[in-house]
Amino acid sequence: MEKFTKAFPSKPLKTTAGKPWALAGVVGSGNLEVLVERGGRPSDAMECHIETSIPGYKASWLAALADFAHHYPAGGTKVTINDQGAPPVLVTLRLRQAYDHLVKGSK
Amino acid sequence: MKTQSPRALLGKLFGASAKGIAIENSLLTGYAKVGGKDVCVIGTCNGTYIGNASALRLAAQVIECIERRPRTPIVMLVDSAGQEPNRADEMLGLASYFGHLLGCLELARRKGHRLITIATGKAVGGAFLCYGMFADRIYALESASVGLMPIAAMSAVTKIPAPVLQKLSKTMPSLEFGAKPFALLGGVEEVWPASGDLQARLAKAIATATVDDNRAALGKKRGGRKLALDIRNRVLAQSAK
Amino acid sequence: MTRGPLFHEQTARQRIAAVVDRGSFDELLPPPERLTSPYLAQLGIPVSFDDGVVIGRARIGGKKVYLAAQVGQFVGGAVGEIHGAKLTGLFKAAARDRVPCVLIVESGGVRLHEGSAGEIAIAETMRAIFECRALKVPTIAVIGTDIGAYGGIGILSTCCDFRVMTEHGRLGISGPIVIEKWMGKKAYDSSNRALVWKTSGGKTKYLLGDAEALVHDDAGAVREAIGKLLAKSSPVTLKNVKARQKDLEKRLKRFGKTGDPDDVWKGMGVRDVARASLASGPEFAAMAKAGRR
Amino acid sequence: MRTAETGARRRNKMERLERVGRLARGKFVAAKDVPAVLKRIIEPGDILCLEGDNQKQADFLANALASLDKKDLRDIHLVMSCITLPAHIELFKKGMIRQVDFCYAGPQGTAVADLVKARKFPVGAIHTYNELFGRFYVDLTPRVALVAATQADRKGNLYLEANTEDTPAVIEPTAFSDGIVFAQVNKIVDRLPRIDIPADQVDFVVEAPYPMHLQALFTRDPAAITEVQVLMAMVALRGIYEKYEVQSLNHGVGFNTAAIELLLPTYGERLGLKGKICKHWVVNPLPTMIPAIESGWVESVFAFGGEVGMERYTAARSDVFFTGRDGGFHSNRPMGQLAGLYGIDMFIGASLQIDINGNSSTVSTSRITGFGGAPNMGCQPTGRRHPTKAWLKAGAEANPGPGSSPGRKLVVQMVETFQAGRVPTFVEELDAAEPSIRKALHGVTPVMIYGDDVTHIVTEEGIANLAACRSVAERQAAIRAVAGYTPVGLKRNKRQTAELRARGIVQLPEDVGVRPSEASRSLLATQDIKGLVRWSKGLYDPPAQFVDW
Repeated sequence: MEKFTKAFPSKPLKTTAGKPWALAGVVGSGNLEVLVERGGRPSDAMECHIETSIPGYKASWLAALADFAHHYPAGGTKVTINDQGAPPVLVTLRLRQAYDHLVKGSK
Repeated sequence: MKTQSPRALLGKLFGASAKGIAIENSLLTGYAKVGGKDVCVIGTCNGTYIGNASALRLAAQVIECIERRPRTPIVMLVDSAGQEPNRADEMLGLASYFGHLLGCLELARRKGHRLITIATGKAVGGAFLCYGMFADRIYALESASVGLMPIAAMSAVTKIPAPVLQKLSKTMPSLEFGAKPFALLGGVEEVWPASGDLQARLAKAIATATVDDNRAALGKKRGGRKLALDIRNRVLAQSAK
Repeated sequence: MTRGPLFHEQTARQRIAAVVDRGSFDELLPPPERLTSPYLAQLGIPVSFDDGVVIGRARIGGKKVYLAAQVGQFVGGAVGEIHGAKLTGLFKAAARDRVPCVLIVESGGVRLHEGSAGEIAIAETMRAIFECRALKVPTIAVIGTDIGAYGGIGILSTCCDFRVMTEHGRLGISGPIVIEKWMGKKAYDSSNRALVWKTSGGKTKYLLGDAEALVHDDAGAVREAIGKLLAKSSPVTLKNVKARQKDLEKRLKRFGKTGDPDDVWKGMGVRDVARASLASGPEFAAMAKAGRR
Repeated sequence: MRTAETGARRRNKMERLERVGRLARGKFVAAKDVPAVLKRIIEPGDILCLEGDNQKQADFLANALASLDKKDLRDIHLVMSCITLPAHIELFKKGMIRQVDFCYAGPQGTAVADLVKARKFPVGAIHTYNELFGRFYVDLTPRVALVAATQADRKGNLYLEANTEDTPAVIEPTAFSDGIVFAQVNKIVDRLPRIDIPADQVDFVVEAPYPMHLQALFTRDPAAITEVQVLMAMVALRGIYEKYEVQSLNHGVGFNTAAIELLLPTYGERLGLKGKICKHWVVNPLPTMIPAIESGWVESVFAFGGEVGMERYTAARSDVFFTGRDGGFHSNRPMGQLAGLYGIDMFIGASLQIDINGNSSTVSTSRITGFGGAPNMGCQPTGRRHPTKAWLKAGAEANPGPGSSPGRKLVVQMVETFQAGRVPTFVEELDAAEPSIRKALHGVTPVMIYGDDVTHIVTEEGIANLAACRSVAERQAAIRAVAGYTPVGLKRNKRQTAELRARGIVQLPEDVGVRPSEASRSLLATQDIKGLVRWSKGLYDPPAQFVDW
């Protein structure tokens, strides 16, 4: 297992409505779960905690998360990921799903 | 570990009254006396495997006891290596046969029969789950093989090296195999030394048994299963809001 | 020809969302509580915030229910200490509140990585299920995937009042690979998927009476079947267990000698086995019913 | 006139046949006598063709060959399209082979790599299919051809059933150059359903004790298609099929293209593309095409070979598939390759590795697989003259010079940026360029498709239009832009990517009207094999390993 934590600059989340947290994905081979919660500090950064079963891909992770934080206003969120070897595309996809649920409040 | 014949063991547990217990295809059924009072006995011996027919046989005995001998305690003896891995039995619904046996035992409990289990030999897997673990109180002989599976088998299935599991089991008794670690988890009320007076212990067990499931509390108290009770209580508390 | 997602392909959370009244699910011990398995963490295996089972309360057709869904992708949906304690607590809450409890099953049984703790948890949950049944609080197991209900969870599923299955669901104790190892490839070729499904699949279980409903592989159909069962219960009475004893004896006598599931199908009214194999769950049920007439 | 030498080859054939003598009754050889007959008809130094196709295998004859000793069989120049069976490998292990010329070794890729390391695999070259079939008429004409057919009649006429594949291409050059043609058949019958090879071209026939081995290669279980593959399929449909109005095409055998096939009757229908795209196919009878065929999308399909289980379905859909007078399915690999080379708007397929210049390969030091049909179809044939909409449109984008063709075939590589186990698909340099591999192949890097031939790369990140790039540097930037979070992708320059995107050379999913959140397996026309059987109205009989009902 490899663990790392990093905050990425991101515009603050737009709404305070919606859910306090949202989760997308499952922990399974080649897959991951992404938990996005409100109330991260500071409000202009997306705070990320990653735990992955495949070490050695930190650069890919950081780039994918930085891109997401750049494209979506996710400042003030805390993102926690349990990963079992998902490809980066799934990281982005699940992040996006969880983010949508959080913002729109849909389950 | 000395193995003793099923008859010898029955003698230790029930004295002369053990003759009322039939042993057929390593299945035990019948009636005996403990402390002068009647008990119904069902169980397995010789580490036999349990299939559909044997589950039905045990269930029939429980039903008969409910009908003919109201409120008679039922003593379950467990010495079985597991459910029989058999395609025909699976196809015909082995799980349902086991579920039925559990249903019969539940009915007995509701009708005032105390249910006491003694793990006498192998008490593993589905064979333990399908009747023995369903008792009000569960006891195990010190020599009994109680638990999910030995570390070597666990290692073979999970592909985790045995030494790793061995080391972890020092702090996590759940990974260890045997009556004592199982008791630390609360899965067994008390481990009985083979040398003691089993008849007296059994009589006391029957007299003191209650229907509440105390295993999670025991597991927490004994430190072998620290989370289960608290998690359960958290569910109960949150859902009450 | 576009249709909704198949039930067997949905995640546990998606299944719950699709089965309950829209937006009515209230999760208990939700992911932010981060109750993850210390066993898996010690072994260097990824953990999950729900430990492989999502539990909570919701409404189905306006009726209150307690609901759990196991996560098959996470360590095979297997039951560890936390997972099992969540289940026990849920059924106990159902009994306390007299609210029906639905378990969407997807589990191979005990989580080996946590040893005997999971085994005891399953036994405790069985006790809690029977607490519900004594109070006539309905308990329903839904089995709709190939991971299905195996090992201790196979047994546990049969402790519930009712089972709803799909053709994709499997119910048993020992899996095909274990049986093949034990009996040899000749007696059971675990790579023969058709035989595997005829041995443990929803269709055979439904014919034998071990599942009360055989529905489309679709959350809507599952929801409808649950809805119909919520008002019923199957109490553990002397009359009922005696009838069950008789039924199981008859089943063993009638089909115990044959290892061939086709004999069971034919014996239970299925005339055209090839066509029935290809039929959907409800079509299959209708064919068997017509054949028995 | 050197009349003395005229007919030497024919005399040599007669000598070989005489050596067989009573071991054959007319053309017919008993199974037990096959090894002895092979000893007598094959001479050291021969060019020997052992029929191993993409699918069907002359496995009984291969096993008989492999049972011989080196003293009976040596110094052989082996020519065969596919090295598929353990028996094929055995010939090399026994040191019987002087040289081998082949196309593909997928199932034995690891064994071939081991043989190369052990210097027991003397390769002439790894060929593309038509290249090898062409050389059968030039400098690799077989002296002896060991082939496989379904049935023979009493005269020795052969029936090839669904899997014609390479057989005519192997037999004709051999038979018309005084070579010996020896066929194994599943059954000898009085009357054939149809005659595919005339008895004139056949010297020996054996009824094999077991039916020939058929590789089930093209059955893709829809259950294994991922949502990422659905996303890529949606992007490809909108960004390429719809944009260029692709009428005629070949699909590779992967799950990516299977996803496209299964999206046609659903997503494609919703986009209003039915009747506008995907009418004519050069492709094996892929089970995943059944829903599109049943929905009326497909006008014709010509195939290289058959596919196990598709026999009844293809026979029943004779308006779409090529069938014989007997009603049964017909295929032909060289003709299919020819059609794929000149006759289609688009080739789309996958690869294991793509380098920074767009070259692709599936070869590595641990697995030498060679090529399938991809290179013939995945290339720009400058011999093409007939225009189509897609060809002209792609050609115009490529900005042709005064001395080049106005059109371009669409050659599309569709890959996820990572393979299973997080192995990156995009690399700076191909594993195939490893010196030891190049040395074994006489200095040639086994490239499946050259970057210059590729017009588009589709990944889950988007589409790179390589044909529209104006320089090597620009092409590299376009590739990096769709290479995601692989090391190749991480080196992209944000400003350059934005500029390429503005010019339409790089397109993200949203640029072609696809929202990634829409990508769902429920868009597929069916999610499992059973669904394909239902779509086929019970005419498709999937192989047993795919049946779970």
